Amino acid sequence: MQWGSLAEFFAMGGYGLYVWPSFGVTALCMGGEVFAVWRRHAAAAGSRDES
Amino acid sequence: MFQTVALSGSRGERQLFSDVSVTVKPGTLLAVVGENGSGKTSFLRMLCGLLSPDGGAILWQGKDIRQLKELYSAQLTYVGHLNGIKDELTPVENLTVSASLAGDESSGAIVQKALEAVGLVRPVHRLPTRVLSQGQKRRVSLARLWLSTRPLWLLDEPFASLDAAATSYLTQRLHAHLNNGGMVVVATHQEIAIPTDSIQHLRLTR
Amino acid sequence: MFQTVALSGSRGERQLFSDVSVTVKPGTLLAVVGENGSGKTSFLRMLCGLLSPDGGAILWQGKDIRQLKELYSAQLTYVGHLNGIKDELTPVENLTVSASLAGDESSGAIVQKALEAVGLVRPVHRLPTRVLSQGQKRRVSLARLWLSTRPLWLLDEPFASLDAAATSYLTQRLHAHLNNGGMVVVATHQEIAIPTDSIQHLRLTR
Amino acid sequence: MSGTGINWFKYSSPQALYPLAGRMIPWFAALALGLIGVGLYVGFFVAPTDVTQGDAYRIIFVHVPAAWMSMFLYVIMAIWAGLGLGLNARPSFMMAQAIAPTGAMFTFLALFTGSMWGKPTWGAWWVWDARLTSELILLFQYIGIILLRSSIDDLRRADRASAVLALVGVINVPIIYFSVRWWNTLHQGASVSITAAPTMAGTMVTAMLVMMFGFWMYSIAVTLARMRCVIVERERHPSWGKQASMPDAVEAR
Amino acid sequence: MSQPSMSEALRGVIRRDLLLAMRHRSDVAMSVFFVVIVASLFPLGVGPESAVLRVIASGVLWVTALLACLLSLGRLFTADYLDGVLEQTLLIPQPLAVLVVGKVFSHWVISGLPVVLLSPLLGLQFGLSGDSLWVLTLSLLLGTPTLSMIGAIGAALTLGLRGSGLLVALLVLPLFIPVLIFGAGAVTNSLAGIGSEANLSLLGACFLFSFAFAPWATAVALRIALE
Amino acid sequence: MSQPSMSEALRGVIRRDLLLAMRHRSDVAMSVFFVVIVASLFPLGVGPESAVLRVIASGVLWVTALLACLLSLGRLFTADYLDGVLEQTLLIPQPLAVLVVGKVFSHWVISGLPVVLLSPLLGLQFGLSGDSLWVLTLSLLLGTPTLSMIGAIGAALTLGLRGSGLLVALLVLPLFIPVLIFGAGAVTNSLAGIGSEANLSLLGACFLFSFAFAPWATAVALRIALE
Ligand code: HEM
Ligand SMILES: Nc1ncnc2c1ncn2[C@@H]1O[C@H](COP(=O)(O)OP(=O)(O)OP(=O)(O)O)[C@@H](O)[C@H]1O
Ligand SMILES: Nc1ncnc2c1ncn2[C@@H]1O[C@H](COP(=O)(O)OP(=O)(O)OP(=O)(O)O)[C@@H](O)[C@H]1O
Ligand SMILES: [Mg+2]
Ligand SMILES: [Mg+2]
Repeated sequence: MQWGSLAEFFAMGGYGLYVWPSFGVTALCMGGEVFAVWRRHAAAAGSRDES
Repeated sequence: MFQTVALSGSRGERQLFSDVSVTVKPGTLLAVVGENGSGKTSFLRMLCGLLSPDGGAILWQGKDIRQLKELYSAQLTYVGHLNGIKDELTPVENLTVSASLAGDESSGAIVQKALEAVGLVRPVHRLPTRVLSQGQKRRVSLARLWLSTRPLWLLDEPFASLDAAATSYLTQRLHAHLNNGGMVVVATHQEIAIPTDSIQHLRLTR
Repeated sequence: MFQTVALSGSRGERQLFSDVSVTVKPGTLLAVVGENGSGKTSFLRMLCGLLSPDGGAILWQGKDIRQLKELYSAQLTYVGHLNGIKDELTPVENLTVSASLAGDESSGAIVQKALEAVGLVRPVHRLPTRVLSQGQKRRVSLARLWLSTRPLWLLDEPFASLDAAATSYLTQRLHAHLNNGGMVVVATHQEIAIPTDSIQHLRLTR
Repeated sequence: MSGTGINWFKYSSPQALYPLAGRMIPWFAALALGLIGVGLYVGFFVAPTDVTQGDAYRIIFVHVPAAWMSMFLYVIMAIWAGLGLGLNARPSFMMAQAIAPTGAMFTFLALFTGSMWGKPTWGAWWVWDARLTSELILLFQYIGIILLRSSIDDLRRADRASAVLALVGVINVPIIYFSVRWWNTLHQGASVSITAAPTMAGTMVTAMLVMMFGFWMYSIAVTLARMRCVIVERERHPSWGKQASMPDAVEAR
Repeated sequence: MSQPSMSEALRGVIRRDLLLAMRHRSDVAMSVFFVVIVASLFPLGVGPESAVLRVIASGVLWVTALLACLLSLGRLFTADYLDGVLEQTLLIPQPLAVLVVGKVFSHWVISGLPVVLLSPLLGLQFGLSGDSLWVLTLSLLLGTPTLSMIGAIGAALTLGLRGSGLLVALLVLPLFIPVLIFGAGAVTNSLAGIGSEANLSLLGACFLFSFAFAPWATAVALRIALE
Repeated sequence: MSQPSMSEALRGVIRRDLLLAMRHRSDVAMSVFFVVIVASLFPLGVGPESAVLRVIASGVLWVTALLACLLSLGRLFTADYLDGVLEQTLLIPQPLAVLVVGKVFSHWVISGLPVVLLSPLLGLQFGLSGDSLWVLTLSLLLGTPTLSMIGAIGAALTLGLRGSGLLVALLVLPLFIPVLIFGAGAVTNSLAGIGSEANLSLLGACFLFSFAFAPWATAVALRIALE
């Protein structure tokens, strides 16, 4: 393990500003997609039940 | 009262009609008849003010419609050859928008009633108009007459592609309008079931 | 001989008709009637092969039209809701092109005779179709029937916006075609003046 | 074209698929979570800092899997589309429909993470490099397919029109790749090239591969889930046909 | 007698057009992607050197905005003309020029606004930075409504004519040129470090001028087209 | 039974389309003017330095050709669709793909050929000379038919859809890109003194490839659109 401290970990050797957005946006997109699909399913199935 | 005075009109190099003077009194219907291409549509568009006459004048309550402009537009409802509805909108949306643009009431209930009056059933109200059949589209267009409070109606072949049921709905509606003191001008190839004392015919020839 | 076997069709979520089996023998006419939106147009387009059925089959001389493909297209003439003519071309040009595409004779004299047969006078032959009236355009479209030598005719509301004269020309032409052993399918809201023994009705309901 | 003996595909299959997909999703989702978790751990805590690029290289752990999935998913989507056209099979069209948004998302992610990587290494957010350009065009193709589908509301036409487009597009992808590559290399010397990546340490490759499999499992899971949405929506908007209700569908929820 | 007020009629027209656009939300998305794609075509044709790209950036983006406006002009009146809605619009008892303003506004929201919002991103692709990016956006914000306004005249004049897509381009492009020159000039000046205020105020003047005259000219052209 | 031969049908389709174009001879003139105007916009947007202009010449002219093709795609099937002629075309007893070739050919004659014929002149405007001018013309001659062919697929897929002008652009532009790259590349290479044969043969290959597949795909798309 090459990280001395948490701060060092977040700094990513000075490239934190590039690394973390990459991972962040990836996580956001994937999480968002899962959420969107879940909502879509709930909406579709819900309206089917009432009809 | 609505009058044409020595009206004449032409399209391209053809003189379609000349010296037409008719008077439409409140409570009466003017049926414009004639062969294909005799100039019925052109005559009606002239009455709307969409086409300018070659000579003569059109008078509304004794005043020339070229002077009245928007004041005259506010008196009439025109249903043309073309339906004047948006294919992508549903019948309800189409009717709501056009009623509100005309300044008529356009609440959901009233629009719904108008659509039912022309014989369109509920599920059809919410489809895009594009998928409707020819006759159903025509009915949507005609439903505007159930919302209109204007005194003068100008209708171009309203019965085309309507079935028997729709034809009778429309005839009844025209009847009611005339009884209210309205005026109607219709271009048509069909007989209209209206008492003879409230109808007069204008025959255009080719 | 022309047959549908247990044909069923739908548009969008609506089942329009199901299990329709009719046989059209040479020399007979099938009139498809029904209210607005009952599926007449869809039925006719299916018979043309433009729309695929949900179930069942359409047979020409006993063979499925899906197998025959172009061979079947060569047997029919279709006049739809839309006129299928180019607004910018004159009636003569329109007819010449569509006849030659159909493989029919398309000499000037024949085309001219066809246009006269639908009651279009000479000066009109050379105007761009765009300026013609609704009924005149329809006549140009129908003039194709005077050139067609195909045995099967599929006509969608051919009488719409025709005047009395044109209606009778067309009726006579249908009559002649049937006497020659032709077959006709017509969707219409009007009565057709054809002897009852050569006509059968198919009523679609909503 | 329709109704010739393949009714099994047309009608029974979606009903069978719905619960089947429902049973498969948890497994793939779990696999995806596990793999991505392991990949992230190895990527951040085991793999060493790169000698030339420093820690910026760690973007590779999302960038390459995303880029790879974007192309892979396009091909899979086109295969389903082709199957749909050939067999007139609705489930195939539905699979194609379900894949497109995920593919577009990964394409976007490849572009985004790529330009995040580009700034520190090349000094620019964007250069007109061959691979970048072709990835951008791939995004356009995805978007075209999605928009074409959403502009058509007759489902039958929507399915088949977007399938034709997907197939035409799949022919275009390799052509684009090579044309763009050639265009670029002829113009200027390879001043920027991402193939010149340093030989990577074994743990780096491991992390990248694990992440790649994780993304793959994720794609399967989310695609199946979207497929279930599509099934339900089409049943509700049944331009797809007058079929019986789906009893097991409710229970599987 | 029933008669809608002017603002009611205006709102009605805008509402229908935006409703139509929202019917397929993809319509608006389309303008966006069109701009992105066309802007990306140029580097593919011209080559990837960033020095060249930066020089041509303002020209390319402005021409793109202009084409996006042009391509969507067909939608402005043609559909209404074909289905008879335009005929009905002419019969609405309000000055036609006011209704035209409503239609032009919806057109701008659908075709112009997305370009404005996207321009910073596209500028980045072409290597623009900081100040020039903002000048680019501002110039587009001031210029695109003028384009829609002028375009409406051309669209009305060519209504119902064959091949009117190209004809309208012919009529309208020469009128667009001043806007293009001021707009692209603003960016070029800011790249060169010269102030771009003069160009921007000229753009503003163009807007006011077209706002005063274009709706009226369009209304006249519409009446002629429908005779 | 009466049935036209394949070449008769093909000729019939071409004849009608060219007749329509000749009816208003201005239609063809329009493609020409469109290209001239758009090509002239760039010097206005970019600035007059001739060094820059020469570098961007091939890109700009190719993008222009591509846009001219795009703008006229609307004419390819839409008019026929609206007036019912397309329906009738589908019923002609000949393979639809063959008839599609006829329509695409007329489209190219009207929208592509004028650009090809004009290109030497426009090339001169941008400071191209001698050899490069010929390469430009030749590349356009080889490339524009491919554009029409690919464009037809897009036009058929979007037939009758709202806002299809922009939608078709979206679908078709990514497919145009290889042609753009090879075409513009040929000119750039010849400017740089590198041989342009490779690019030209690639353009030829693209043409053959699209000729083999596009009419068939278009026919499928048309049938789908008319269902
Ligand atoms: C917007 C910018 C970028 C895009 C769209 C992009 C796109 C892609 C694509 C499509 C691939 C997969 C190609 C294949 O496996 O053959 C890939 C792989 C890769 N990219 Fe990027 N990339 C971008 C920026 C970068 C940058 C800035 C770097 C590093 C300096 C980089 C490094 C890599 C590496 C190392 C691989 C995998 C190794 C290989 O397959 O050659 N990329 N990228
Ligand atoms: N430019 C022109 N040159 C010559 N004649 C023209 C021109 N424009 C229109 N016409 C003629 O004017 C007439 C227009 O008639 P109009 O459309 O008013 O007829 P209509 O009575 O409504 O017919 P229909 O019953 O068929 O609807 C047609 O006979 C047409 O041929
Ligand atoms: N996507 C859809 N969803 C629901 N219903 C649809 C859809 N598409 C078409 N329809 C319905 O299918 C029917 C089409 O009918 P068609 O055009 O064949 O009628 P028609 O008998 O020719 O009527 P007309 O006499 O008015 O011409 C209409 O009732 C229409 O509402
Ligand atoms: Mg008429
Ligand atoms: Mg019908």
